Formats: sequence, structure tokens, C-alpha cells
Amino acid sequence: MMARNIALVVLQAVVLLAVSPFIVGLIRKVKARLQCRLGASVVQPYYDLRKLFRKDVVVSSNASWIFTATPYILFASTLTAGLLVPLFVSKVPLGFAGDIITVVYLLALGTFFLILAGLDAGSAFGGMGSSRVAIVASLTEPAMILSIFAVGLTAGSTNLSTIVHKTALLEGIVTDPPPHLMALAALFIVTLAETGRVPVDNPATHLELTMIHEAMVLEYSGRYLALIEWASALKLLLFLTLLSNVFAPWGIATEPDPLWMALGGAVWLVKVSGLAVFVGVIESMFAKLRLFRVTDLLGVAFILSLLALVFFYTLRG
Amino acid sequence: MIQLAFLIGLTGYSLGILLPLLTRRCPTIQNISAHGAAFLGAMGGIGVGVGGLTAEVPYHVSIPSSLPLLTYSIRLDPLSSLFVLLISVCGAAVAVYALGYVREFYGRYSIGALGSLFNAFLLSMTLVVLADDGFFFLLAWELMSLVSYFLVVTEHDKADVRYAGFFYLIMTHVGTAFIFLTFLMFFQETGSFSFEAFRHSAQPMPEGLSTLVFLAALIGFGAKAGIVPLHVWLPYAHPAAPSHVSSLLSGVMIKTAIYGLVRVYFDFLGPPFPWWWGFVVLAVGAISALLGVMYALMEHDLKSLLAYHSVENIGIILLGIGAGMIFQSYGLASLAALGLLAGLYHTINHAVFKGLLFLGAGALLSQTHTRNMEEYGGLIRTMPWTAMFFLIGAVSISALPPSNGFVSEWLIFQSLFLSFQIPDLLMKIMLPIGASMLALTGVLALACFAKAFGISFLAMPRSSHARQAREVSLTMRTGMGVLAFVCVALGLAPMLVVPALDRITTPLTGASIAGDLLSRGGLSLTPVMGEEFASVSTPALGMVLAVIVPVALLGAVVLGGTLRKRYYKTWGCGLNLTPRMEYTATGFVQPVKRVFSTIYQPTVKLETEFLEESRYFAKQRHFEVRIEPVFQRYFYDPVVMFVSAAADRLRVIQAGSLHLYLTYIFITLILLLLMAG
Amino acid sequence: MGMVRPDIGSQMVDLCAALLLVSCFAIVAQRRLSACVDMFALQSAFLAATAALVALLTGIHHIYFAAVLTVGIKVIVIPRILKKVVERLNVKRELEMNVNIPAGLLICGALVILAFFIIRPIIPLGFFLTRDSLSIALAILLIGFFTMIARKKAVTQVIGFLVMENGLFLGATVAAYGMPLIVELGVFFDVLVAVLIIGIYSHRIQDAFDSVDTSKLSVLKE
Amino acid sequence: MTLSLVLLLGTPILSGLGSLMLRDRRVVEALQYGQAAILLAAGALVVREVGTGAPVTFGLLLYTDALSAWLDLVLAVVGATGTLFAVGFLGEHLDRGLLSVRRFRQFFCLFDLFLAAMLVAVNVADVAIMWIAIEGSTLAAALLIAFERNKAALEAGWKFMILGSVGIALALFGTIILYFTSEHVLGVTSDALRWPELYRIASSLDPTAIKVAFVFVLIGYGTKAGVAPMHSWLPDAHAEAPTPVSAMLSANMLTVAVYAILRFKVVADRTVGTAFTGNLMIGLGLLSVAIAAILLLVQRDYKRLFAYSSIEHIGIALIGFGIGGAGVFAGAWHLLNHALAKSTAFYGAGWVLLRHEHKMLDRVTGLLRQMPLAGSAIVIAGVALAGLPPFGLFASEVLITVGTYAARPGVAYLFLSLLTLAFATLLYHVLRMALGEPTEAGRAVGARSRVLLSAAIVINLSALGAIGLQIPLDLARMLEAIVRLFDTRVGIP
Repeated sequence: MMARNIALVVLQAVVLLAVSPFIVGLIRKVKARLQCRLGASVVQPYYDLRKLFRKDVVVSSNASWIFTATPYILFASTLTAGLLVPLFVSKVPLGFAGDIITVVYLLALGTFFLILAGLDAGSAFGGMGSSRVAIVASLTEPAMILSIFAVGLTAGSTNLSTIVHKTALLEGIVTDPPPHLMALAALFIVTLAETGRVPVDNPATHLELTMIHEAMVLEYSGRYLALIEWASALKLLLFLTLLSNVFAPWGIATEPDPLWMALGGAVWLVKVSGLAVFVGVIESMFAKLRLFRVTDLLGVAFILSLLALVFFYTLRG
Repeated sequence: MIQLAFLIGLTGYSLGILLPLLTRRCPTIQNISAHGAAFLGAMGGIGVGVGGLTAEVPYHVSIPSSLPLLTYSIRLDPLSSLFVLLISVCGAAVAVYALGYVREFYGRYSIGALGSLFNAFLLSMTLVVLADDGFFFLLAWELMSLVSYFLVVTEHDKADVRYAGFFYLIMTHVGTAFIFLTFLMFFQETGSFSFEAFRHSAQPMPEGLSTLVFLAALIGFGAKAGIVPLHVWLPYAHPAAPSHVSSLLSGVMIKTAIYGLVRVYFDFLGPPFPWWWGFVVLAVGAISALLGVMYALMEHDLKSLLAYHSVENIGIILLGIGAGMIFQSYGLASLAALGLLAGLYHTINHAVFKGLLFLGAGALLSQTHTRNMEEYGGLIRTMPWTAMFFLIGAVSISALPPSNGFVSEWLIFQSLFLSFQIPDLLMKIMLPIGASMLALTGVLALACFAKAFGISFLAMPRSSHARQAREVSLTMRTGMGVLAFVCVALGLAPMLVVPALDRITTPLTGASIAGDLLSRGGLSLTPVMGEEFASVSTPALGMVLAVIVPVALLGAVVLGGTLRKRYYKTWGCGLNLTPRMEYTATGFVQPVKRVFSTIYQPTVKLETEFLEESRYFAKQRHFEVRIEPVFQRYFYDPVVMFVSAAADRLRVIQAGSLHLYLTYIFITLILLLLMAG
Repeated sequence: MGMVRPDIGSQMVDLCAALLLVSCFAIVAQRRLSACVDMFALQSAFLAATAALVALLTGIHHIYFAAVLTVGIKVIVIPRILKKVVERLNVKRELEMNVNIPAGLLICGALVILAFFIIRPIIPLGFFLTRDSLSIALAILLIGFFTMIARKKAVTQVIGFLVMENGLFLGATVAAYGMPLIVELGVFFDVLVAVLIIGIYSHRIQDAFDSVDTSKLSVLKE
Repeated sequence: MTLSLVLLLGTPILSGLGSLMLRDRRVVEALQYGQAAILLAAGALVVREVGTGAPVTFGLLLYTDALSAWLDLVLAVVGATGTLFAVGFLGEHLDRGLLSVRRFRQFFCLFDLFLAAMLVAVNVADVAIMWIAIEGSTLAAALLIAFERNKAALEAGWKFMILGSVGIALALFGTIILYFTSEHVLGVTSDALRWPELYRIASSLDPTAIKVAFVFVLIGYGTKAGVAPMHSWLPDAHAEAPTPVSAMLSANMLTVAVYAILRFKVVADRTVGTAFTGNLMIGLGLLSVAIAAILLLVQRDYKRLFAYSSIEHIGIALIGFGIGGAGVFAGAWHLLNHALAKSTAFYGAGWVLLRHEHKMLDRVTGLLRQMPLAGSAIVIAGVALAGLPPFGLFASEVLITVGTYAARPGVAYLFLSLLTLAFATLLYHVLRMALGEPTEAGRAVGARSRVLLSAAIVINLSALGAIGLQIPLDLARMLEAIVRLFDTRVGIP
């Protein structure tokens, strides 16, 4: 039994690492298409990663060991968070190690070290990025915990595998749509904010007035930059998986036999790419918000998730 | 075993009190004798604590005193032995640290006084936690406040230190008055001051009286713990003390207030109490947590930042205890045990990492001689060990996995989320709102400590002090190292801590939950409802992280094929970067200040001095931002105004004229004669 | 001592006590300082007479001795000291007052009523001969106290104090046929020393403040 | 037994007269040292003998039971250290040429007679003789207060003299009424005024007369004890008198006046029941604590500061005695500790006065740095007077609050808040003086007097510390005897 679990965990890690650059490529492709230009191919991110891994690393003379350690800590914490989320089978083997709060705080561990790395180089850009991420993160994480928990209440648990397993068997989902919809909206806003998509932060720009995530990683190069890019892609995939599996887990394998898992995996891939396309469309439709409009948007997300929680009790009585 | 440990502890501390005063001559002897004796005493304390936790029947000894109503009686039940253990472990680490830190005070302040007061402080705290008689508890409590006052004003040549000390002394005394009222009401009911009588009072307290007792205890112990309306003295007093003392003040002394609350609510008042008590404690906890972290974010003096964080963490502890009390009032004993256990776990964690952080701040202060973070910078290169320990403390206090802060905050989250089992609708909604405030607090704490660590340790030194800083002495490093090790151990090994805590919560709440709290052979924590509800296993998380990092390292090297690394200037749009261009702490928190400006009501002052020639080129700019001290302005100043106004008006009765004095006597004589006639 | 029937005896004692009370009112009504001193001497004389009468009627000899002492000290020695103080301080005759004379007299009247009201329940306890003049003794005590408050001059405060002493002495003789001898001696000795000290004080105050107006003595505030 | 009583009373009288006759300064000082030593020894002897046994009498004149022995202890200890301090303090004035040897000898004559008068007042059996002794102490005190002959001292002395005499006169009238009622029961005998007889027949005395007598006594001796609203003379007298005198006034004279009130209370309780006297004393006590607590805040002179603190503590003791039962235990314990702490505070203040030659509170800072022993004396005394644990006043204040709470919770809340206010106001000034950097150098004190001053302080502090947490056995037994004395159910031995 032990060996099979470990194999499953490794499989999940490999799948996550493989699919995440594809998702980023897909979103860029959709945006390019909507701007009536051909755009790079969907697999371009893989080439970028390979190029970056081969390049030399340039490290700032002011920086300390934190600067060099942060990429690895960020990559490890995001991957561990990924391993806790059910992808293709509802009972994820590492489920006992953590629940939704653990996932959120693992991501926070990554953000914490990213903020420190931003400050470490001593440049104004890094400081600016860290300061902005501090306020954005402090508004998104509570919203994230509460929205997932609002859904968790239907399953009576905060453990992701249980939530997915119960909702997958069509038990709770139909009964009270309003709180679920609110929680879904809140989580979608959080996804855009955490992964630095357009309304909150423009991933493609290097203009110091607007960039939040990019500013912190400005100093990175070579394999460090590759790891960080890969980690942010992983984070994007993680959020999309949460959106799809927690709110619409149909088609996921409920028992760990290979055939069902393969089918579940395929269904998961389709759902995630659909969401990626949707994110691409959203990015093309909206312009980037001013920084202190973003905090109002995130305030809305926080209130939405809180209301989802409150409505869950009041409506069901 | 306990008697032996008790004797060692007592001799250690009393030696520590006497020795420094006798050896007048050289400060080093005084320093070593004081802190050596303190270390010995702390070892004794650890023995007592461990003995108490493992002993079946509580160890009890009482010496009658010649004063009526006062018996010097001591009782070592699991709750007090936990706190004795806490005090002794932190005391031992701080004693080792102080050996190096106090060297800075040679020649400027009397080391003998500092050393003996330090020992008296530790002894009085241990006695507070062991006391089994109301009168003796009050005596030890006042002694603790008095000794800690004289420790806070060690550097009494500075005016703000004196003000902070006096403010602290008055607030603790007001607190003690309320605690005295609580015991008075118990005395009224049971006729004696002994805790035994409080515990088994014949008939339960009448409704009105028990509410009075609840409020008086909350205010009394809250004033010492620093809950929000009564917290204003804390950010003055803790930074003013020498760092090794403020580490004990913030880490351990405010925990005696938590001990008091738990003792009065769970032990004396007994389980069936009205629901709104738990809600009041929860609300106070949530508000203290949120406001504590918000004011901490705006603070740029490292030690008062840490002091505000103590207010925040006390709030989090009260959230746990409040949730426990709510469950208790609805008869859900096992959930109440979970809430209380989470609160106590966070108490231990906070004592350890707050102590560590203050010791770190002390190390920085001893090297740079300033507490202002804006003048730090780049200290990680010159003080690597201190940076490492401060980082461990920062990770723990921000509750990041797999640290100990995360475990206790996770437990408190779970106890708040279990609210759906409460029949009453209002409570069902209130607890998750408390959870949302805890989530917001947690993440703001993360931002605050990212700022504290980032601005102080990283990038380039911003002042000449920071440039000349060197690593601190070995004793200070070992002191911090011990606390850091305990911090990590508490994080990775909850399965050791939980059974010990369970021995405490079982008698208090009547439900033992150690069994179903630890599943998978103690690997993971599952709150009461079994694994499928929720479970976390920090050891497993730690292992997975430990596996992925080397794999990523190897993978990066294999994929890339190169290991070359070049050092070059940071990119500054072509300019070469100077420390003035780095981000400052004020800059870092400006977005937060702007988002939450309704709470802060900031006042910004910007004066620009232009060149004579043209109005467009500024010679000098002076920028100052000030946060509105709301509580001080609308709560404390009016009280002080009222008292001094009353004093001025009353001054007229001593107007100096003999005839007026004679008239006083005449009128009193006539009135009393009429009364007697 | 059966010479005089008891009720006539108590009436005679009451007569003397009444005379004493009238002299009290006279002191309060005085405007000039030296007249005050004379009035005090007169009152002490009445007091001695009362004491002698009581001694005569009850046959307790040591009261005679007290009466003689009163005459010696309070009628002759103390008025002379006060007269000397008044001349030396050449304080102007006019008496400044906190309370003008009509109001003073009204208050003294109220005090007498109050004294009667307080002592009335105790009367039956006393000796038949002298029991109803105890309330007069209390009245004199209160009036003496009031004169100390009403007048500004240091000397008048002394006189007020001495009137209180007279009230006390009358109370002692009336209530319990005089205290034991040593007590009487002690009381007299204390009164004498008190007056001496007050005399010394008024000299020094006169030199230091060149006025004896006690309202000037209010430098020491709260 | 009578040897120790005679020794106790005789020594101050002899040394007072002696210091008048002897010409040479050194001899007078030696006399004073002897007197201090004998006082301490005699005090200890009296305490040992009276302890639990029956009251000790010497002929018809002296009558020392547990209460008197308690006061003897207070007078002996504080008198001894006060004499030491006085020799040091006045010796310094002599060395600085501010004083002639004649005035020096006059001072000590008055000082010892003042102490003797109080000792007699406490041990004498007859109420009237007690009155005479207290009157004698008032006269001696009046001359001592105006010793320095400046304007302020004269004014303070005058006020003390007038108010004191008025108080004493009222007390005498109360004694007369008591004599009047006791004579009604006992007939015209000379021992109608002796305490033992009064206690024996107390239950058969006339209630209304005793009520009126107690009112007069409470107002009269209350003025001497500085109970509000008759306290107005106290701050002026204590501030202007030479410091050893203000220490004696504060620690001893107020306590002796309270002793007189307590003696009458024992009689009145047996006649009228404890309610009447209790309520009166609690009311006046609360008033004193309130006035003192508030006025402490606006003080600008550190001797006046300690004077107001005396008013507060006498008020607390009165409340203690007013409650009865454990309150009496606490009240007596409070008086002893207050006397020790207050005299230490005045010794410290005196040393500071010698050094800085002015009494302005806000110009004195950094005492702990500049004058370690005087500074720590003031700080430790301040801490003790604020009612903090290691010293006895904490225990007595807790017991008294418990007593008032049992009687009426409202009074207990008021009492506790007043105590907290007094704690804040007193420590505000004391700590402002003690901490910080010294601003004024002041004038150094001669070596000889420095030894004497520190001796007085050290003896007092060690006594205060020794009885802080645990009462010595024979003192505890004596306190029980005092409690029995006030217990109306129990007959008087």
C-alpha cells in the first residue's frame, strides 16, 4: 500500500510539473488570438524554461543567502501545496498531511520568502513589489480560506479530499447554489490576484508603476528565474484545479483504480484548459486596475466569501 | 523528586537574589553569580514543572502564617506545572543570554541590583503560578509587578523610560485591584481565601455575582495581559526594559494573566456558565488580535513592534479560550477541551518565539544602540547567527508551516470552524467571523514580520551604526539558539506536547481528547471529528519539503548543466544604488496604512525647503507621519484630566486661613453632636 | 450644710451660671480689645464665685482651692499679661471681625439652644444641686469656640480659648463636683503654660509680621 | 516588671532634664545615645512581659495592657531611631553654624520631654492624667515646631497651638462627661476615671451621655490625630518643623492620639454597641483617605507629601478599628508599620533637606544616583506606604478591605479605588524624585552625622523588612490580646 501511495504522489508531481507551463502557454495563445495576432506556440514556455536553466546566474552583490534560497523554498512549498489538492482521484494520498488552511499557509510561506528576496537586492523595484504583494496577499488569503470553507461546510470538513469526494458523489452541490456561487466568484477573484493576472497585475510588463509580482523577481536570472517562473505557473494550475475540482468535481475518479484515474485525469485536463481559456478571455476584456482600486476589489472578494459563509447557515436554517 | 527540584529552584533563586548584592566590587562577578544562580533556579523549576506534569496527584504543601486569612500554600496541578515549566525554560535561556547582554550595562547601571531583581522576578512569577491561596496569590502578583517595575526602569536616566515605567506600575495596580475584587467576591461566598474552597464552594454562585466575578477577572487579568482597551501601557513598558527583561515580560509575564483567567473561569467558576461569557472573551480576543497587528504594522521601533505583537497573540490565545468557553456553555465538552488546548498550545508557542524575537532585537540593539528599524539594514552579513534565529522566530510568529505557530493557529482555526455543531444560530455565525479576523490577523502578521526581517537584516546598511555591527557574544547566541531549537521542536513534534496539554484540559473541561486528536500513530493532528474532517501533519509536511528542495536543486543543475554564478551590482536603472534608495519601513507599510486609514487616522506632515533661486528645486524635505493614538486620546487622557482637575478644585480646602480650619472643626462638632443627640 | 434648702441652693448655682453666660455674650458684643480683656476677668470672677458656692453647699474642700486658683490666675495674672501684650503691640483698639456683632449674638443664642438640646437627656444623671447648669457649661464652651472663629486678632483668639477653658472648669465643678485635685492642678498648669506660649507666639508674630491679624497668617497654602 | 516600665518612662525625662543642665555638646549626645539604647531595651522588655499576661499595673498610677504595650513598642522603636537621627541632624546644623550649643541643648530637652509625655500618656491608668500628658506633649511639640523661628515655622506653630488647644479642650469636655456618667454609677471616688474600673462598669453607663462624650473625644483627639476634616494643621506643622520633630509627630503623636480614641472606643462599645462608634470612625476614616489621596497629587514640597500620606494612613487605621474583629488586628498592625515606614521616609527626606537645603519636590531628582542610602530609604518607604507586598501595610490594607467588604460592599469599592488613587499619587512624586539624573549638587553632609543618619535608617528598614511577610510570634500574641480587648463579648481581665 505504502509503495502505491508514493507512486501516486510522484505521478501527481510529474503531472503537475508537466501541465503547468502548458496552461501558461495556452493563456498567452488565447490573448494573442484575441488581439488578432498569431502569438507564440503553446509550448513556448517549455522552451523558455529550458533556455533559462542553461543560462548563467547573475546574483546581486548586496544579496544574502536568502536571495539564493528563495527560489527553492518557493518551488518546494508550491509543489507541496499542489500535492495536497486532489487532481484526478478524490482521495489524494498526501491528504492526511494538510487541509485547505495548510494549502493557504504553504502558499503564504512562499510569498513570505519572495517578499524577503524582493527586499534583499536593495533596489527600489524589489521593495515596491514586496510592499504591494504584502497588501494584496493580506486581503486575498482570508478570502481564500473562507470561500473554500464555505463549500467545505456542505461536506462538513475542511479536508480537500473529503470535500471533493462528497461533492463528486453529487451529494451537497445541488441543494444551495447561492453560497456556492458567491464562494466561486470570490475564489475566482482571488485566483486572478494571487497569480498576478490582468485586473490586479500585468504579468507581461516591466513598467515599475504597474508590476507587482514581476518587481520582486526582477533581480533573478538563470535557473533561479526558471524555478520561480515554474513555481508561479504551478500556482496558477493549483488555483485552476481548486476552482474546477472543489466546485465542479464531476468525472473525478472516486476510487484509486488506474482506468478511472486516467479518465479523471483527462476530464481534469479538459476542465483546467477550459478555465485557462476563460482566464485568457477575461485578461483581454479588462484593463489593469489602479493599485488602490485593486484593494477595493479584493475587499469585495473578502466580503463575498464571508457572506457565503453566513448565508450557508442562515439559508439552510 | 518534586521536593528536590523545588529545593534546588528555591536555593538557586534566593542565591541569585542575595549574591549580587553582597559582592559589591566588580560587575562581572555580580553578573555571573546572578545569572548562574538564575540558571540553577530555572533548572529546578524545569524539574518541578516536569514532575508536576507527570505526577498523578497534585503536590500540595502549605505553611500557616501569623496573619489571619493568609496561608502560604502551594499546589502543583498540571496547569500550574505547565506554566512553571514555561517560566523556567524561558528563564534559563534568558539567563544564559543575559550573561552576554548585561555586559553592555557595566559602569552605567548597578549590575548587582539588576541581577538580584532578575532572580526575584523569576521567583515571584513561579510563586504566582504555584499559589493556592487568594491572599498569597495577590502577594506574589504584587511582588511580581513591583519587581518587574524596577526592572523596566533600569535605564531610568531616560525620561521616556521613567514615564513608561510609571504608566505600567499604575495599570498593573489597577488590574490587581480588580483581581482582589474577584477574590473578595469568592471570599464572600466561601468564607475563606483558599483556592480549594473556591473550587468546591458549597452552592453555585448566584447569577448576578458570578457575572461580576467574570467581568472583574477579565478586567483584572486583561490589564496585565494587555487586551485592547487596557493595552496602552504595553508598547511603552516592554521596549523600555532591557531586552532580556522585556523578553521575559512579553514572553512569560503576560502568560501569568492567561493562567489567572483559565484558573478563575475553568477551575473556580466551573463549567456551566452563560453563553455570552465565551462570546465576550472571543470578541475581546478578536479585536485585540486585529488592532494589535494593525498598530504593530505602523511601528518602526523594533521592540514596540514586538510589544504590539504580544497584544495580537494574546488576542489569538483568547480566541481559542473564548471558543472553548462557548462550547462549554453548550455542553460540548470535547470541543471545549480542543479550544482550551489550542489556546494553551499557542500560549507556549508565543512565550518561546516572542522571547526569541525580543532576544534577537536585544542583540541588534546592543550592536547598533538604536531601536529604530530605519537605521538597520544589511545586518544578515555581519550578524548571521542572530539573523538565522530571528528568521526562525519570524517564521514561527507568522504561523508558516511547518513552524509551531502554524500548529497552534491551525488548532484555533479548527476550533472556530467547528462552530456548526452549536445549536444557537448567532454563535454559528459569530465564530466563523472570528475565524475570518484570525485569518486577516495571521496574514497581516506575515506582512509585518516580512517587513521587520527584511528592513532590518537585508540589503545595505542604512546607518553607520549598522555598518559597524558585529556578531554578538557566544552566550547571547546560545540563549537564542536554545529558544530557536525549542521553537522548531514544538513545531515538528506536536505529538509530544498534545498529551501533556490534554492532562490539563481534561480536569478543567471534563473531556479527554488526546486519543482522537492524534491519529496515524501521532503523526498528524485531527480535531476530535476524525481524520476525514481535517488533519495536518507538520512532520509529514517537513519531510515532503525536505525531499523536494534537494530534488529541485539537483534537477536545476542537471537540466542546466552549469553551476557558474557571477556577482554584479543590483540593477538601478543605470545609477549605482546607495542605501538611501532602498525601500524604508514607512514606505513598505504605506499601502496598508492607506487601505486601513479609517482605523489609523494618519496625519502626514511634509515641509519642503526650496532653494532661494527657484521654487522647483528643494534643498531639504522633512516628512513625518503620525498614527492617532486613539485609546490614549479618548480613554486615558480624560481620566487623568478629571483627577488633576478634581485635585485643583479640592486644593481650596487647605486655603491657609486659621479661621477656616476652626470652622471645619466647629461644623463637624455640631453635626456629630446632632447625630448623637 | 443643711443650712440652705437644696432647691434654693440649685437656684443660686443656676443664677451664678446664668451670670457667667451673660458675661460670655458681653465678650462677643465687645468692639474694643481692652474691654474684652476686662469682660473676661469679670467672667472668671463669676466662675470663681460659682465654684466657691458649690464648695460651700457640698462641703468638698478642694473646690475652694480651685476657686482661689481661678481668682489668682484668671482674674489677676492672665488679664495683666494680656493688657501688657495689647499695649506693647499698640494694636489699634478697633477689632476686625469675620462675623459682625448682631450676627455673632444670633449664633451664640442658637448655640445655647443647641447646648440645652444636647445635654437635656443627660440631666437626670447629675447631682440635684448642679445638674441643670451643665448645659450652660457646654454653651460657654461653644461660644468660646465661636469667638475664636469670629474675631481676627490673635489676642481675641486667646480670649476665646480662655472662655472655653472657663466653660470646661464650670463643667468640671458642676458635673462632678470638680475633678480630683491633681487633675485640677494639672489642668490649671496646662492652661497657664498654654497662655504663656501663646503670649510668646504673639510677640514673635508681631515682630515677624508686624501685625497680629491672624488672617495675614495664610502663607502656607494647600 | 515595674522596673522596665519605670525605665521606659524615666529615661526620657532624665535625659531631657540632663541635656538642659549639661553644658558640653558631646556629653549631651552621649546622653541621647544612652537614652536611645535604654528605650529599645525597655520597649522589648515591656513587650515580652505584657505579651499575653494580665495587664501590668504600678500602684494606682500606671496601667499597661496589650494596647499600651503595643504603643510602647511603637514609641520605643521610633523614639530610639528618632533620637539617633535628631543627634545627627542637629549635629550637622551645629557644625554648619546655624545653631548655638544652647539652642542645641534646648532642642533635646524639649525633644525628650515630648517623648516622655507621650510615653506617660500611653501607660497611665487615669483618663484625666492621660489628657494632661497629651496636653504636655502638645505644648512641647508647639515649641519644637517653631524651633527654627522663620516666618513659616511661626505660622505653622501658631496654627498647631490654636487648633491643638481647641482639640484638647473638646477632649477634656468629653472626659468630664465620661467622669460625670461614671461618677453617677461609682459615686464620688477618685478612681471613677481609671480605665480598669471604667471597663468593668461600662455596660451600666448611660448610653446617650457616652455617645456625647465619645463624639467630643473623637473630635478632640481626632484633631490631634490629624483625622479629616480636623487635619488642616498637620501638613503645615510637619513641613515647617525640624525633620526629626516631624518624624516624631507623624509616627508617634498621631498614633498616641489614635490610642486615646481607641481607649474611649472600648468603653463606648460596651455601653452603646460597636455600630455607633464603628460608623463614625469608618466615615471619618474614609473622608481622611479621600482628601489625602486627592491632595497628594498637587503637592510641591516633599515633607508635606509625607504629611498627607500620614493623614491617609491614620484614616485607614481608623477604618480598620471601626470595622472591629480582624479589622482591629489589621488596624494595630497598620499603625506599627506606618510608624516605621513614615519615620524612615522622614529620615530620608531630612537627609535630602540637609543636602539640598530646599524642600521643592520638582528640583530634587536622581536621588538613587546622588544619595544611594537616603534615596533608597525614600523609595522603600514610598513602596511600603503605597501598600506593596514585601511590607506589612499590604497585608493590613487587604484585611481592612475584606472587613469593609463584609460590612458594606459599596464602601469597599470606594475604599479600594481611593487606595489605588493614593498609590498612584504618592508613588508619582516619590519615583520622580528617586529616578533620573541628579540636577543639583547640594552641600555634602559631614561624616559624623552621615553615620548617625544611616544608622537610624538602617535600623528602621531592617525592622520594617523583618516584620514584612511574617509577624514575630509574641507580636502576634499581643495583637490577639488587643483583638480580645475590643471584643465586646469577652470580659476585660
